Amino acid sequence: MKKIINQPENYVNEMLEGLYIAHPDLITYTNNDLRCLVTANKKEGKVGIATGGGSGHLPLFLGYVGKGMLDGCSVGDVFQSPSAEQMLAITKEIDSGAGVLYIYGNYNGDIFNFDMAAEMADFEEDIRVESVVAGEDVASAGPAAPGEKNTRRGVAGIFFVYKCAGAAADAMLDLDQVKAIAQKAAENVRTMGVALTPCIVPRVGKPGFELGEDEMEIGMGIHGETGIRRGRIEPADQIVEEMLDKIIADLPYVEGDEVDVLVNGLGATTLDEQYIVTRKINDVLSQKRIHVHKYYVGEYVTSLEMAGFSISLLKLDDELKKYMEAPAQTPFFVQL
Amino acid sequence: MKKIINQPENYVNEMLEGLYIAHPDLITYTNNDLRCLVTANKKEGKVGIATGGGSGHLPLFLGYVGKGMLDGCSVGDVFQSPSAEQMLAITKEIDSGAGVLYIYGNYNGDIFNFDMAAEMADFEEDIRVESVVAGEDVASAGPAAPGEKNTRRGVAGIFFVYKCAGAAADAMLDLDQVKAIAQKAAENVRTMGVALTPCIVPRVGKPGFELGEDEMEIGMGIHGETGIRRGRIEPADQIVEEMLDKIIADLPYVEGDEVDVLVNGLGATTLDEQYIVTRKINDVLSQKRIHVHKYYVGEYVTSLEMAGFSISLLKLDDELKKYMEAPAQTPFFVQL
Amino acid sequence: MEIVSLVRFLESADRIMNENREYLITLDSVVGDGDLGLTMGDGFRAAYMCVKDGTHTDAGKLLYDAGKAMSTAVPSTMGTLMASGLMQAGKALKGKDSLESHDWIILFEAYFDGVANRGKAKIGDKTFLDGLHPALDALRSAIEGGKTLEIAASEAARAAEDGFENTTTMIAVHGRAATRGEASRSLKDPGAAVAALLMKAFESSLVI
Amino acid sequence: MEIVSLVRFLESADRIMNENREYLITLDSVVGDGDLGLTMGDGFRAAYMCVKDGTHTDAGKLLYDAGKAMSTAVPSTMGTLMASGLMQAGKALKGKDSLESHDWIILFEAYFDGVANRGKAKIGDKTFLDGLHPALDALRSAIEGGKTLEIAASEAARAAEDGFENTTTMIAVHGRAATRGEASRSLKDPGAAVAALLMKAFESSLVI
Ligand SMILES: Nc1ncnc2c1ncn2[C@@H]1O[C@H](COP(=O)(O)OP(=O)(O)O)[C@@H](O)[C@H]1O
Ligand SMILES: Nc1ncnc2c1ncn2[C@@H]1O[C@H](COP(=O)(O)OP(=O)(O)O)[C@@H](O)[C@H]1O
Ligand SMILES: [Mg+2]
Ligand SMILES: [Mg+2]
Ligand SMILES: [Mg+2]
Ligand SMILES: [Mg+2]
Repeated sequence: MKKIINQPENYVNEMLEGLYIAHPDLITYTNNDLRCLVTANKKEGKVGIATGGGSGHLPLFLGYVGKGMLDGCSVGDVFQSPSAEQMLAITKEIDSGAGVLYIYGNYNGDIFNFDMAAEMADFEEDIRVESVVAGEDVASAGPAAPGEKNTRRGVAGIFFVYKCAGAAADAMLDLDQVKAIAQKAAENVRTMGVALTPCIVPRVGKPGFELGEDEMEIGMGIHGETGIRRGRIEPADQIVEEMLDKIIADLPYVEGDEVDVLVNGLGATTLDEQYIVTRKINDVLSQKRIHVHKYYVGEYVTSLEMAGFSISLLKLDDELKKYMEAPAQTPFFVQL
Repeated sequence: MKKIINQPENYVNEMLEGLYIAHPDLITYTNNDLRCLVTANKKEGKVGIATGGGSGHLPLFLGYVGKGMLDGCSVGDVFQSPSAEQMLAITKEIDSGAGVLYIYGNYNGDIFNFDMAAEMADFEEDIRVESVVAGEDVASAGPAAPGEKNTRRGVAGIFFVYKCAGAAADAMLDLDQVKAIAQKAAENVRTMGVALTPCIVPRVGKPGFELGEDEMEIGMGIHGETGIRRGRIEPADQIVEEMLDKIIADLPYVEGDEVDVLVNGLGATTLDEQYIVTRKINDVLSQKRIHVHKYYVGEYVTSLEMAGFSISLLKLDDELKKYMEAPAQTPFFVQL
Repeated sequence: MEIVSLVRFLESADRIMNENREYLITLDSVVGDGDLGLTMGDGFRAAYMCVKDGTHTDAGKLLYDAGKAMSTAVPSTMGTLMASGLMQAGKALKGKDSLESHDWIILFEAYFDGVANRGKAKIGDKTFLDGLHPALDALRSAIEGGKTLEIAASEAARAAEDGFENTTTMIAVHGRAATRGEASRSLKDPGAAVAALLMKAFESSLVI
Repeated sequence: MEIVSLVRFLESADRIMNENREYLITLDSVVGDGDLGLTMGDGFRAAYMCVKDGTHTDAGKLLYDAGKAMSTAVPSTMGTLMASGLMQAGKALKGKDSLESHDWIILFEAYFDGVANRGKAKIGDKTFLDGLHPALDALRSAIEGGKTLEIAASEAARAAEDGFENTTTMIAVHGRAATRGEASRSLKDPGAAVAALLMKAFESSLVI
């Protein structure tokens, strides 16, 4: 394991200490607990937005706390959920009477804890909490049948949900309205990823799986969950075509649609490669007459030092577009 | 070689195509040559600032072209200088009568070509050009004796030079003044890096050197140039101490100084690790009573998918501080 | 019965889970990520630590607080589910300062509901519930049939063990094991093993 | 002499550099990154292509343009240095529409200065200059001693070859080879090999 770390047990807390040192103007913590991260710029009367999840995905989750996006984030160990109590502490801190919206990924540990926190917030603190769960990885499961639970994993597309909900809250919409916008964003985003190498959880010290010297896995999840297929690594254009085929057919995105596109590096993949991918996405979408409103390219949701990338599409309407365009300032995302 | 690419020969141009697709509001190109990148927001009457160098270091160099920083960047093949003619084309495009400042790293190919471009700009176009060469890697050579040429490599610290010079030009200072500020920034910055893994130039297809499974190289350059020492990988805190010792003693930075700090990931090293490093830097600098004005943490200058990081310190005075704090908006760096 | 019997129950759960750390790790290593021994050991330790000083006077509050302590200590899948069970049991027994035999039925029914509500699993999904459910039936019919609490607990523990063994007839549809589909059938469910240990802890807490 | 002799010189340089691609690659692979055969082959090809149509009437402009073409084609260390040499030679011969023997001295002196100004290397630094410098001396003294241009060129070519061989007495202080310090001494300098090839090209361009 080649990492610049000290004791693996201290990995998350030392990372957090560094984060507070670097961004004192934007973030702080509550409850005397480094893992209860909240905005340093609380806006009174606004709906609070909280997220949370395991570490190892920076800039996700905590990196989107700041102005115009999220208000709080509970931080777990690497790839492990934070606790309901930590979520509750944040909920109390960021509520200013308008209620709190939880936005998080579709993972059991997170769901159980956020549900518990929501119950405690209601039961113990009389804070109204609503939740929106992002689950948009088309490789992780089929679409949910009507009335059935969505079993898809939430991955990089959650960035779009944060952005839209954050801007809506910032515009002082009420909890139901903010939730409706988050829900709309979540329903209109689809993602798929590809992994080239595994990553190593510091306390484990060895890769969770192996990939052959010339192998890739299309559809792999950000904790190494099994994807759609393994095969020899292919040219970038071919990989992008396969991924976009699946993504586009799923919603489906159709001729005349307008989308925002997120090209997301998983950790070790260079920006060069991400732009090579961007170029091909633009080709494919132009051919299908799907209009791109804006590209976001870079590391938005990583899986430690995994090599690979994901593509997310968000179908826009005027409302989502307005919220996507709104300014934001967080440690990892600044938009004028 | 595990990369998301097409033909290695097309690596740089396809990357550039993607870049123009993603950032049409900020950058464009001149001379009908993708590799002659210029700002899409030319500001009349302002001193133009150009940089350039080999590809493979994104966000360096081109990522800092935009508002409040650079005006143009010529782009070479991976780890290869662009040509003097490309630099000249950019010089012509970004000059608006106030002259042009070249800021680039201390590498022979770049020096030769920028010097030639400067001569051609003068000889053929009557454009006044001045140059500032960044060379601040304390591991690459000893300090230059008075009157001697600086033989140190320029690495991540050039970001500070860009930022200060860009803000000075944006404030409509004249060429000599902008050059003086760039020079002052260059003289007050020191950098050192450490590498954990090699990287692969796409057209070469295999690593330029090897590092053992538990080895690191302190002081290695961003093209794999030999560093100060190789050894077993150590805890983050120990690595940071060794690097800071060398950096601090070199300028030297002393008690009471105020600095900006850049913690720069070389490609595959996670943000988590970069923040673990930030925490330790803060410890050491606090002990030495060197005051940190601001931390910049992330990938600012990479070496393809190399694992490792570098630390840069910029000693501030009121003037540099003012320019560091000025707003900027480029594809890879936004500051409000 | 005094509510100290609840403290003894949690003490016994702490001891038994920690005696079975390796056993649970081994089970979870086959189908999951192998952390179950650690999370159950640490989780029930935290639950017991929270109540061991004996200052609780409300049975419901005792269980609720124990659950919260567990959820804070081990926010993993089973950690949160067990915490939800305890907290729900706490809500059901709120206000009581002593326990009848029948209250143990209420306790485990609520525990079951807490886990089921939180995890949305159904009987037959190859989870903890498939260990607890037969135990609950056994407990209920033994007590309603007039047997002593000791005998009822012992029958419940045996039923939980049987339920655990019986998970090899089921396909996992939740958590990591679910990714294996049909191949998960032959494997025993680690969560159901926790149910068996929990009922064993109940049984042994009555034998002083 | 007509200025077409300059076209012939560049044609000959193009041919000889390309004939020696592998030779230069091999030399540069030992001390550098092995690209020298490619850059010199492509660079002198570009220089020649730029002037081969014979439309240039000004010797200086011809050399300057050839240098620019080279610098655009191969912006590597040696590519830019050779371009600088040609461009400096162009400046020195600006306005001439024919060449005396003495103009070849001016040409190579300027070429030397162009490379030296650009690269800031000194004699003895184990570079291209250590191949060109003795050739320049030989050329100058042969022409000033009244020998024919053909003989002078041939003596210059021999001197360049000797200069190249002689680089094994020097320690590299520029470029990639410099990182080897004392260990660089026993190796022949690839840039000096280019000087030898360049003078050989000059020699053979006179023998039609
Ligand atoms: N939705 C659910 N409802 C009830 N029990 C569940 C559910 N999902 C998983 N389990 C139980 O949790 C056990 C695994 O727990 P744990 O090791 O904590 O999971 P992980 O380490 O994968 O987060 C499974 O054996 C199963 O019995
Ligand atoms: N400053 C300099 N002045 C003159 N010649 C130089 C200088 N630096 C390097 N050279 C010559 O360049 C040769 C290497 O050229 P090249 O292969 O193009 O370099 P690289 O591939 O390292 O950029 C050396 O053998 C040396 O003769
Ligand atoms: Mg990375
Ligand atoms: Mg990277
Ligand atoms: Mg487990
Ligand atoms: Mg070379």
